[in-house]
Amino acid sequence: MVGSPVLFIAIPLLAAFIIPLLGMIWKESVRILPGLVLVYLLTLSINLLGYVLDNGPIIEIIAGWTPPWGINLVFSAFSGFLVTLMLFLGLLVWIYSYRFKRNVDFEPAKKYFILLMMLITGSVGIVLTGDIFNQFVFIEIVGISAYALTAFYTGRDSAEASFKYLIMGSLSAGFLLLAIVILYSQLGTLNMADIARNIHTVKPVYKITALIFFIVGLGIEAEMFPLNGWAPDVYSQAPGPVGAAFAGIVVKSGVYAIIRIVYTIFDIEGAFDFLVIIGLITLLFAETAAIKQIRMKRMLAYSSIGQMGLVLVAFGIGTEAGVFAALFLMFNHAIIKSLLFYAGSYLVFNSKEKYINDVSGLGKSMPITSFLFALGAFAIVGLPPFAGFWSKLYFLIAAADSGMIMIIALILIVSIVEIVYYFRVVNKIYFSKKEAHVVPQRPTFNALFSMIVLGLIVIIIGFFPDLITGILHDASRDLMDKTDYINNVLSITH
Amino acid sequence: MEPILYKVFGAVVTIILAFVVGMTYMGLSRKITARVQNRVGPPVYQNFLDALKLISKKTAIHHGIMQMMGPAFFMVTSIGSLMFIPVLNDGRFFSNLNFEGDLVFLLYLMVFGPLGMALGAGQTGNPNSAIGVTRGLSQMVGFEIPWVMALVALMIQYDTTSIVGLMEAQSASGTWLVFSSPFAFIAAVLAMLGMFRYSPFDIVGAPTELASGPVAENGGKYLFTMMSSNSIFAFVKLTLYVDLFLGGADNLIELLIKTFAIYLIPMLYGLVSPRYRTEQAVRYFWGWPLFFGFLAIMYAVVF
Amino acid sequence: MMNDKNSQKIVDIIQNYARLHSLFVLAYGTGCGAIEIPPTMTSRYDAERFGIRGAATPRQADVLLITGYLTTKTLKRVIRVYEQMQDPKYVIGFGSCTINGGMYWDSYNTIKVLDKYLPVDVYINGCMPRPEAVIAGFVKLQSLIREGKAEGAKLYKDNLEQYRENQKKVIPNWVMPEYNW
Amino acid sequence: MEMIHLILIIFLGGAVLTYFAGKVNDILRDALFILSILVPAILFFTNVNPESYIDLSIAGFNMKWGITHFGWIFSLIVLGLGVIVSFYAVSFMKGRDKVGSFYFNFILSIGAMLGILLSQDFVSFFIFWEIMTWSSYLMVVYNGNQVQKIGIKYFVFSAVGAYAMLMAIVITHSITGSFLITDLIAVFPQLSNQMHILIPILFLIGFGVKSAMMPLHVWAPGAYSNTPMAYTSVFSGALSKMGVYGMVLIMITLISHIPEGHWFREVIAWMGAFTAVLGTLWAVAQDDAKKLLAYSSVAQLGYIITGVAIGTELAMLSALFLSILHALFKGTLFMAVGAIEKQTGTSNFTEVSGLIRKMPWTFLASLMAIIALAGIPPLGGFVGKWMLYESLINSNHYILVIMIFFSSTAAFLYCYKFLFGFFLGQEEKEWAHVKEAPALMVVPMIILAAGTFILGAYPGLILSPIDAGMQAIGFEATQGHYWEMSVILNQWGDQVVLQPIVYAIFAIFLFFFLFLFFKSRKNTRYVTTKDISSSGEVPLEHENLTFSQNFFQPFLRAVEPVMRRQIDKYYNEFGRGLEAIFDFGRRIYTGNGQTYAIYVIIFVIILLFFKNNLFG
Repeated sequence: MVGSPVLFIAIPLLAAFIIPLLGMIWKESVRILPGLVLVYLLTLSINLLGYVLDNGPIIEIIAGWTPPWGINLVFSAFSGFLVTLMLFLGLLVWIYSYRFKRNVDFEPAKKYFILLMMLITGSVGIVLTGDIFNQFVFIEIVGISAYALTAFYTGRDSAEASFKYLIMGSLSAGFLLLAIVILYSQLGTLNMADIARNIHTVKPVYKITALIFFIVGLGIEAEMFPLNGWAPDVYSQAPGPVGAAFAGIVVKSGVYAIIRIVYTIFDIEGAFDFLVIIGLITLLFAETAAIKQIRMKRMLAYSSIGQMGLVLVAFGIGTEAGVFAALFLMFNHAIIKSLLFYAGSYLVFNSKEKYINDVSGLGKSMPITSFLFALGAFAIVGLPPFAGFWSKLYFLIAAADSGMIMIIALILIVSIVEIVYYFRVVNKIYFSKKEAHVVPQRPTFNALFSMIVLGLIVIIIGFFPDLITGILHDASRDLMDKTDYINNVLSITH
Repeated sequence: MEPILYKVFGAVVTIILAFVVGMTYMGLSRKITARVQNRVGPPVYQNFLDALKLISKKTAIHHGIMQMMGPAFFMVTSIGSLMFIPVLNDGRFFSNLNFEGDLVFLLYLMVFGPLGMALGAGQTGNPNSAIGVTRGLSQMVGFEIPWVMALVALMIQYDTTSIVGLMEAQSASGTWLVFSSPFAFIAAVLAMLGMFRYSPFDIVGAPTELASGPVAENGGKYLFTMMSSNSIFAFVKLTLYVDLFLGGADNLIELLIKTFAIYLIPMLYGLVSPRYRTEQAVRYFWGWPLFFGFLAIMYAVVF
Repeated sequence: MMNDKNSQKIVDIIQNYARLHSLFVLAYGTGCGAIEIPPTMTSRYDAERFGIRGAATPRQADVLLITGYLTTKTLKRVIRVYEQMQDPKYVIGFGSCTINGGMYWDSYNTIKVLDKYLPVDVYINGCMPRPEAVIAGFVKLQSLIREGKAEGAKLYKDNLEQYRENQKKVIPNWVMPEYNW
Repeated sequence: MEMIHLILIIFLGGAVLTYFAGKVNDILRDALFILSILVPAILFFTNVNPESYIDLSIAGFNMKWGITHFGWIFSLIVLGLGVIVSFYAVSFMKGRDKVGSFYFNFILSIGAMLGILLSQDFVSFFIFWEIMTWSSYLMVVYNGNQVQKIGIKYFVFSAVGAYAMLMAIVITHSITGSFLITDLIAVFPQLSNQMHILIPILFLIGFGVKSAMMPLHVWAPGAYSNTPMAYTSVFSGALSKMGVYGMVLIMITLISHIPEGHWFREVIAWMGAFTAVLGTLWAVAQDDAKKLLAYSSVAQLGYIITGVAIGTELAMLSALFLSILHALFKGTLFMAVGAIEKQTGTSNFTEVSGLIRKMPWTFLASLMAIIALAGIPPLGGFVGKWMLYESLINSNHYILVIMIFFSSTAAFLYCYKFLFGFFLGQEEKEWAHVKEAPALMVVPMIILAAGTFILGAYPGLILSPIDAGMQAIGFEATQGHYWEMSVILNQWGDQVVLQPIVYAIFAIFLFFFLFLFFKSRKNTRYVTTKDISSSGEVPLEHENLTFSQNFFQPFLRAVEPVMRRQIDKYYNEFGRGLEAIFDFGRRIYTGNGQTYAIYVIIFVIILLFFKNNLFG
């Protein structure tokens, strides 16, 4: 065993505190340190993942109390995969925002990287922890750092967006706490595995109420309709990389939490159908709203909401194929949406209102960025031979196998809407006349690098999906059998 | 080798016959028109004189190669379609080049003529020609439909698309198709009115309005070619009608009588009619003729 | 064989026979005389007996019928039409005006003597000449053709310069393609 | 390394290389472009033999690649047309911008089409289908700003079709558990009735869009007329045939379990006929050559669809024959328009006229293609039409015969309009400078046109492979079997029978042409088109006497009641309705924090209220 899951939480948290201290000594270290941390964690998580795939999940106990009393971290194929994905995206975010502009002064950079570290800490923690209260804490960490990051560009709009986010976040916290309280009052334990073992003893009334509170609380993080009002403003106001981080990291952790709750902890069949329904509604409203947007980032935000809805539907299918498709969708969404955010935020970099029209005719002046954006657009609407196609295909097959033909039809219709608004942008980029007042902003080298990496992944996965499918299969299998999870956690002693 | 020569010889004779008969009919029509208008009218052989005069014109002009191709195309149509039509029922002598006539083939071959002439007319660059051409083609689209419906009705009724087959069917049943499928005959005859371009459907070459339309730029040899192929074409159409509806002809006399009987219909109808505008003509063909065509098909399907 | 005299003569006889019996008249009413053409053609006098019929365009016509006076303006068109006609072609001067100006003898804008501008084969005098006269004129033309004397076109070709000279005298702005026969 | 892999890789790599070679050197780029289409074509026809398959597995999907005898016919169209047009394209694109992307998409779409033909399973079929779609989409929007709407329209329609197909595919997979086409065909008879209808309809939508079937055709005119002509000839010639291919492959093999004259076939056949009629009428109404040809393509595809839908041996034979022929002559015509546009700068009949003496070879090619299009014997078009009629009459579709015949007669109108508008009529002064197109553009046209002629004289050349292909998908041998109704067709396969007719016709034509040519040759003068009998007037240089404004006005007046209704309008209405709905969706996000908070509360209340219905 190469390392312990604790490090995933400990190190970035530590880094977050060290950054300002080091900043006093050597300013540049503020930028470099997070990178080192993320690289280390990424390698570590990859190693652990390899280990886990061979021989079972790793259960780490904190402070010596064995479950169900103590807090424990679970690094299984499922959570491990998500952690690796998050860390990878975090690394890209770091590379991208190493120098977001030619010259950023010291103070904002410091704040930025501290918050970023905390964000990653919280998200990873949400995924890894096996204790719901602990999870609640991590969600709070994420929330706080996210509010701050949203308001990073200290301006009226960003403050407003951040405030909205704050309101919603605190609502979600309240509901989560309620849910946890209910469960604790019924079962007297906070350990997920323990709860899962005894959940059948709880009276349905409490059970369902708790579930509802959980769903509402986490749904706000996971951009579930109608709880996702904060998302568009936040995405459009936060800096580009932060938007990517939200789409790739925070939302993923929220979805993970919901899935963990629904799949592992509770034993309510109706929850799955509920996921399908709510996912569809989210998808519909998000896409229909996206097609009417005139601002770049808002459009991307709505589209990412829609993708999340799709993921929820996929999870709601409830079969292993469904979970597999859902994970694949999450992976693709993380990669492609980050790519779109990166490229898009450079396309509208210098336009004040961030209108879509301002990207007109930039294909000439910034060819690589435009190409990458087009690539992302093609991939996310699921055109072969790009990554997005496979996940969509798997999803449809999974849905068809469980006989949801109408739902398939609905989703396909919606994805036509998606095609329309993405292709509008691509057309504008390549085939429209350039707006006079827009000055193209050449991306910095590191930003370009991270974008190109993402683009390569999109293409490579498109041609060789086998690279990713194996691990996805393991992860989905791992999520599916909850008894195994329970036994693993509860059987642990030291 | 002998049969080929025999066939070719037969073909040549057929062409000559068609030419002579067609010319004579044209002359007769002029004569009859004159008599109806209480005139003496030109001699019956007048058209031959005209043809001879036209061909013995000393000089000629051309606007380009297509002007020469156009009349040739028209001639191909006339003679080619003549080749596919059995002139006499069991005619050993007037055997033609083809093996058995096929109606669909004939339909297409027959509409090629106007297109060829249209190309020829287009090359001359005379706007009147082009206008006349558009009118002619539009009218053609008009009358082709009832004509085809009639033929389809026949095809259905006798389950063959070959003229010879139809003729055999008539000789077998002993009754002419006029009587056994009257609606088809009506539709076909109404279509024929348009096919012969006599009034009321002669707006194509309205002499004073369009200066004789498509042929405006063609004199001398061109006019001769068109005239003769026109007369051959007239013979072809008449023979086709006779073959289809009047049970063909066993000998020349019968052929002449029957063809002339058919020929009288458009001619006399033309004598007493004013002129239609193009869209009126097209609408006319898509009125009653179409109705009769449908009737014919119904009839054919039922019986 | 073509240069064999007798056969050539025979051919000519046949062709002339055809020509004289089918005269396509260009229905081009230049003057008041045009009013006399319809009665000539229609039932009463029925010129079609003689194979005379109207032709719509000069390309098809054999006979150019100058019906009455010619203003200088019209002359230009008439010349154009005549040059577009194809050999053999004939011109019939119709009415006194074509002979000597007739009642327009002192008009400033009608040409007096048609023969100076176009080679006239047959004159029909009278103002107006009645249809019988017209038909008589045609018969005269036919007899000329039969004898092979109706050589107007040849005349025109041979001394084109002189004709052109006369024409250009009365037609100031001369824009016309060359007559290249 | 399998040969098929190699071919597809050459296509892909060639596309990319050509694109980047454009940055280096133009000659190199052109050479690469031609090679990366020519080489795979040669490899394909030499080394790939039908009915030999290779299996591969990607992402847990078992795929099967290989060409059937039936697909081979279409590969003939795709690669043959692709190669010939590629030469044309090099000369056509000379001196334009975005040549690199043009070549890229060109190669890619050709490769994708071949891939479609090669793929024997639905996954790879769909993948190649989508690649073909978006590469052609990039061609449609090649001309940039003003065609965005058209491009979006095209892509949306294609996407609707593609997703319908995808839905059918996944449903099939959920039933059969496999993606192989053969498996579907094998399993199909045992399916439930509702599947019997649902799956074919979904596939029909998918393929109907590409083959511009009646309600789904609205994208076609705009798309065809706005792509660069060099590609349009492939677009209309080959790419639309992919729809036909799919239709034949899926529909007929599926429906062959449904008896002939089943309502489903009838519906498709009628759709095809209506497509033909309306397409023709609209083509007559056009004043722009590209639009005219686009509509005429729609109409021609209508014939083919009808033939496919009738589905008797003869009908299929005629449909396939027509597909190949349509590829030939429509390719020629689009190329001719391209040439004219390149030389004169416009493709509008009302502007350009009298080019026959300037561009004689283009005229010759167009003339032959037009004669083939109009279906006049002895050129190829007639053979296909003839067989179509025979099959329609055989299978008692009498009204369809009338409709098809009507549209093919009305086709004469636009055929003539095409020839007259460009080549005939007055020779205007402003076009005096026009020269014949470069040889690299003319030769391909002539080759294709000659192809139509050869197919007319020797249809057996192509009919026998088609026959083999049809036997491969389970039809009886058609050689001379079905044609006793028309005796000339008896020994259709061999060339001896048709020849006398062809020869006779040409002998007659030649005789009279020479007669007119040499009769009194000395005294036959050439006169310009200004020297016409216009009542004695002498038209001056600047006076334009060409008759080209509202050319077929009387005819259009006659058919006006039909033309008044356009399907586009309904689609637009539908679109506007959707927009309204979307707007409502947008309004939900008021951007107001309190509202969002209220949403949350309401949501919770609703959930708590309905909890038993939702989770109980």
